[in-house]
Amino acid sequence: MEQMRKRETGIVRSNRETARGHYVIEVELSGVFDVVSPGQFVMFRPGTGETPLLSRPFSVCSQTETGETTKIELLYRVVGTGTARMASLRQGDTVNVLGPLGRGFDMDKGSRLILVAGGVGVAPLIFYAGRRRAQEDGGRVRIIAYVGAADEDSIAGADRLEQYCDEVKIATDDGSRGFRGTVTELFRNDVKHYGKEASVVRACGPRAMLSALAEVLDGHDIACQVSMEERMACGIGACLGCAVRVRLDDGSVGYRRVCKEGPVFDMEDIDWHED
Amino acid sequence: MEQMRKRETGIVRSNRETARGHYVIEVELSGVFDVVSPGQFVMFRPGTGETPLLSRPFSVCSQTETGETTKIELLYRVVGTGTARMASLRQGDTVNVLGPLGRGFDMDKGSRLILVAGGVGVAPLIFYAGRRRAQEDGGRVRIIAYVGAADEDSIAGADRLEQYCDEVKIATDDGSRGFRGTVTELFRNDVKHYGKEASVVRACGPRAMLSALAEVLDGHDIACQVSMEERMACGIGACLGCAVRVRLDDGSVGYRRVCKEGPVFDMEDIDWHED
Amino acid sequence: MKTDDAERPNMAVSIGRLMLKNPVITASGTFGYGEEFAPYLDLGRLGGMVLKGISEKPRPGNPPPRIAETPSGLLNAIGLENVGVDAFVTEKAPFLETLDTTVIANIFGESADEYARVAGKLTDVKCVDALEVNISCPNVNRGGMDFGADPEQAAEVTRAVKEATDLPVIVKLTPNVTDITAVARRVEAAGADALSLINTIRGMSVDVYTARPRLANVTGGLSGPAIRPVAVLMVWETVQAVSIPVIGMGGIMNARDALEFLIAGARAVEVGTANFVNPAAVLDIIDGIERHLGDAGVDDINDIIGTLDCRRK
Amino acid sequence: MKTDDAERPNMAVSIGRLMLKNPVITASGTFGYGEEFAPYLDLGRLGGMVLKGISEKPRPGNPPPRIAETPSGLLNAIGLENVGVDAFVTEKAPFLETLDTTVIANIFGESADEYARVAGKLTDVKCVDALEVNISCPNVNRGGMDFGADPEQAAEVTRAVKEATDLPVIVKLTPNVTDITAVARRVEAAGADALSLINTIRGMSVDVYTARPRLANVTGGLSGPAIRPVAVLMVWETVQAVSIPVIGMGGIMNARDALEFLIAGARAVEVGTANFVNPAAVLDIIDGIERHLGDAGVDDINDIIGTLDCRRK
Ligand SMILES: Cc1cc2nc3c(=O)[nH]c(=O)nc-3n(C[C@H](O)[C@H](O)[C@H](O)COP(=O)(O)OP(=O)(O)OC[C@H]3O[C@@H](n4cnc5c(N)ncnc54)[C@H](O)[C@@H]3O)c2cc1C
Ligand SMILES: Cc1cc2nc3c(=O)[nH]c(=O)nc-3n(C[C@H](O)[C@H](O)[C@H](O)COP(=O)(O)OP(=O)(O)OC[C@H]3O[C@@H](n4cnc5c(N)ncnc54)[C@H](O)[C@@H]3O)c2cc1C
Ligand SMILES: Cc1cc2nc3c(=O)[nH]c(=O)nc-3n(C[C@H](O)[C@H](O)[C@H](O)COP(=O)(O)O)c2cc1C
Ligand SMILES: Cc1cc2nc3c(=O)[nH]c(=O)nc-3n(C[C@H](O)[C@H](O)[C@H](O)COP(=O)(O)O)c2cc1C
Ligand code: FES
Ligand code: FES
Repeated sequence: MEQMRKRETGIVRSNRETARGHYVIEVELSGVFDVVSPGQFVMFRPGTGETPLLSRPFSVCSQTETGETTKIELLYRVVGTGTARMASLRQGDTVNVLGPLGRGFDMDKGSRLILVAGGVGVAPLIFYAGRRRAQEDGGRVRIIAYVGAADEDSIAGADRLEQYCDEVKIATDDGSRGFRGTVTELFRNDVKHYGKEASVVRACGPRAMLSALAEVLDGHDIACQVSMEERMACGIGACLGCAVRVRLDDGSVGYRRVCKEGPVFDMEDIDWHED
Repeated sequence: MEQMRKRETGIVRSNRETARGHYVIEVELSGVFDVVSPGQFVMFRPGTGETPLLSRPFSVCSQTETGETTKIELLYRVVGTGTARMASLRQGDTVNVLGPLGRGFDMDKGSRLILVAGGVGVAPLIFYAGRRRAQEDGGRVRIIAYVGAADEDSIAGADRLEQYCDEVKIATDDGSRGFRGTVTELFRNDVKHYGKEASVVRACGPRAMLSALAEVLDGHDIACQVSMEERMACGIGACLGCAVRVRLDDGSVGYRRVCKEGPVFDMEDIDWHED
Repeated sequence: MKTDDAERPNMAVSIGRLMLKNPVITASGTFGYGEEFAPYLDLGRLGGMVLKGISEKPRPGNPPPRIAETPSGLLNAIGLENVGVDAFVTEKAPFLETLDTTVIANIFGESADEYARVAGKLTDVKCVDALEVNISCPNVNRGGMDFGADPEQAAEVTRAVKEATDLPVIVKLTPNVTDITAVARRVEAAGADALSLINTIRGMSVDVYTARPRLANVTGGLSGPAIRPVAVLMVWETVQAVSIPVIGMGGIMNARDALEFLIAGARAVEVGTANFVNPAAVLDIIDGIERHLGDAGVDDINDIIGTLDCRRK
Repeated sequence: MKTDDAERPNMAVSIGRLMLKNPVITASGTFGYGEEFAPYLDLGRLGGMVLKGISEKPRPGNPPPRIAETPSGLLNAIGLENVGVDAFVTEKAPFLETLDTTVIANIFGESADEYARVAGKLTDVKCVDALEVNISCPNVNRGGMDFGADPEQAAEVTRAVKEATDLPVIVKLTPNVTDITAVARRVEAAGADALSLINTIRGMSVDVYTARPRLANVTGGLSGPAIRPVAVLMVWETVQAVSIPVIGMGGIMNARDALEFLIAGARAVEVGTANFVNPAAVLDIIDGIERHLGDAGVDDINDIIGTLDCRRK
């Protein structure tokens, strides 16, 4: 019989607060762990205790192979019970990880790559930017990242993006760093320049941000893929809990599973109008 | 208004396994904590997380005043969810402690004190023996302890008893140390010697052991107080969850609250016949 | 938190003609007769206090074990142990009279007549401000089926109690029914001044190592956070079905949980199992609700009640 | 654990004429049509697999959010999304035919006729070994009240399905009733071969910061460990009320939990929410039960079933 996949037991190697309320956890997995493509996620659960009941989905932010083991990093923000519990994990603690799951971003082949991140949406984009740089074949890709956050103190991961990007532009709601306003408003000012050259966009963030981005890109001939969020129970396509409304070929609307057909979708496939 | 009592926040100072499955946890309490009388208990709960829902009762095993703070020790055995969670607590963790609660042992004034402990029942008896020694006025009390355990590896706290006792006699179910059999059988062999001199017994352990002890003491004129266990929700007399059947003055049976009228009862008040 | 009293939001609510200084009440059977909690909190701060259920004659209760913990829940089979109405009047009432708190006596019986007699006796007790009628009690005249499980019998008890007292009557509904709104409507029609819900949900638990039930009584009532979603739904449905005030409860552990019920339309909440976890839990809940109002810029608790917005975005 | 096969306890059970290699079945709606789990476990090890509910026509399901976590529980309002019976037969059945597992199709409808038509169509599908009839579905002809909430309508659906198929028919009961044994008895009398219970308990949850329901559908069904005590009780009561086999479920996360139901008299168990927490949960449960039998010196699972000892000590 072929190799079964299973939920892996991982050991926490580090877990530190990198911006207000934002943490990076590094987990070492002992079993066979597939190569993650940026945009894919894992279902994560502390290895002991009964709270929370369900695992939580997190985009993989980096993967490092070290001989027999794999190390992955997750960048997360504390918003509720599960992430609070996650923040209390310490080095050496046992965790459960199921993955990699879902459909990641298609790797682009353009000469200009634009990343648009809202909050912790930066996690899969860090991974993407790194992988994209590593895969450069001949012509150098120009990577420009737009990062949005509430304020200066809650900007997470922008420093990591800078390693791979030619430019990282920041927007904060209160203007405490960079542009004052949303990341999509900041991007709107630049978008008109981008149509001329082969540009693609990869975006991740709250639905409202992605929806605004869809509107900004409307009428521009720029291919965009977005990573969507929805509450998940299973992460493997079985519970139908993670439905997102999409536009079907015949113009009607239907549901797709974020965990299976996504989390990455082509922007034009999503039904942005209501939820 | 008079000083309100409250559930105190404590900090774990240490938590170590002292015998197989048996731990001693040392908790430092910052608020005002009353002097505990041996046999009294606390309601204990890890300070974070939602499992278990209810606090768990534990007899206080020692109390040390250190200026502004109080340190208490609990000796416990892992038997289920709550105690498993407790065993995972580490130095510096926050816990909640309500107490001291209930009625402790009356301090005896005899010249011979007999302690009978089954398993973790040793906890309040360690405290009692130490307090009794400290309160010696003139004549020295002779303290003899009987300690029962499943096997050699699960004898907890006997070493601490030895600090205060003239003699510590051990019984193990499998005979791997001391007498082979139950602690009450071991005690039965000696009981005939004890009637002559003013002797009192203080006992704590599983109900079956205390019930056997009642039978052993039957017909002997030896005063005995026992600390009873029952599942508790509130620990302060409100839920009526911890009922134990007692013999009433008129010969009928009724219920008393282990947390309020107990946990220590005069042996003859308990209805041992059924449950 | 606001420090200036003048700026503090109004927390007072009314349950018909019963005025509460805030919407947080301790639930029956989880707060004794108040005395046990006096060392832990200023009872005068409570919105109200529902006493342990009182019957005509004293009742000894069930054999132990009476409680078992289940995931996020507490199973209990106390067996309605209580001192009986006469001993309550002589032994417990005097302490309650010294308090500046709304006191609600919880009553039960095995026949509509017994309910009426207990209600009658309590009507003249000075400290009692209202009655809560626990209809989750087997009707001995009807083969042991709970009064509360049948709209007709629930209405009968309500009428009997209303005739026996002029105190405000709150009828406490059981969740162990197909349609709680059917019972609620009949009880309203029978004259109840208010409803409270939910009582515990029937459950049991097995010790697999001994193959015995974990409660000596085999079955018990489930309370605690596990039942909260069920309770919130029943409260929300009941609020829409009746026009008398509804008091919500079931698994409230903190202010956030209490607000779920208030937003769903409960005019007040009762807090049960949480009192066991922390004897001062209700104070944290009162303070937390007040803080929430402040954060939300709302200056009257009544402006939060029933604001649930079910429109699709 | 025993290593020698000859010494391993018998794990096979029978649900009427349906033989299962062990008593652990995956529950409807929590295991898809099996495919999703194939990468995570050898489906051949399952006692059985109940498929996601199938209706006559495809159904799109509810808008998101469809799920919310509550204390030890999961609230869901998937809305019975499914591909419809025809697409099931052409798209899903071929994969299932390759498996050596007992496959139970779960069906529902909005009228007794729809149930019968779906049952009829599935009867000829080779991979389907039995039908589980989900009666927790609103009857459009009766003002949207669930079939399962009324003994009479539950019996009507049972009769309709029995007439349409010669497969074993398991009727799945809803816990949202005053007396589940009344429904159980009528369904038995209507010809059901077995019963399974419980389906989810109705509930809701409120986001207090937005004053909106946490599910777009407002209400949902509660599953997971929170409901286990309620489920164990209903199973125990039902086992005593009927003579057909009962399959128990509700909050089973591990072998210990499964044993609660078996000891209470369930001939098999279904495992739902646990599959989401760990896709291989059922294997741990099967192994754990086998280990328990070994530890207890019992060599046949059937010797554990119904051994609950309720005598007072
Ligand atoms: C594919 C995917 C990738 C994700 N990647 C990341 C990541 O890299 N870093 C990160 O911090 N977060 C990420 N998330 C979101 C993360 O899963 C949620 O923040 C987490 O589940 C919240 O758990 P909690 O128990 O702390 O919050 P809860 O107590 O469950 O909820 C708190 C609040 O968060 C909302 N919420 C809960 N779950 C989700 C969800 N899945 N999507 C949207 N809102 C939710 C709730 O509605 C509620 O308002 C991702 C989600 C998905 C679906
Ligand atoms: C006054 C008092 C003092 C106690 N002192 C100590 C002590 O010093 N050290 C110590 O280790 N234990 C002590 N106990 C027992 C201790 O409270 C239980 O072991 C603990 O509550 C078990 O919690 P759990 O969640 O681990 O087990 P659970 O998962 O709740 O239960 C596991 C098993 O333990 C049994 N059990 C649970 N609670 C009790 C209880 N209160 N009494 C008897 N059996 C119970 C259950 O029936 C079950 O069989 C004391 C109990 C009381 C009432
Ligand atoms: C130990 C215990 C005893 C109870 N006794 C009574 C009672 O005497 N009368 C009554 O109406 N409800 C009684 N209840 C039910 C509670 O008042 C309340 O309805 C239920 O516990 C749900 O609320 P909670 O989840 O906050 O505990 C009791 C509950 C518990 C846990
Ligand atoms: C997401 C989800 C979907 C479900 N879908 C169905 C269904 O289609 N048909 C059905 O009969 N039961 C369905 N159920 C109910 C389960 O089969 C089971 O009865 C219930 O979840 C209780 O078991 P558990 O606590 O082990 O999950 C569903 C449950 C969940 C959680
Ligand atoms: S999370 Fe279960 S189907 Fe997507
Ligand atoms: S534990 Fe609540 S009365 Fe004793």
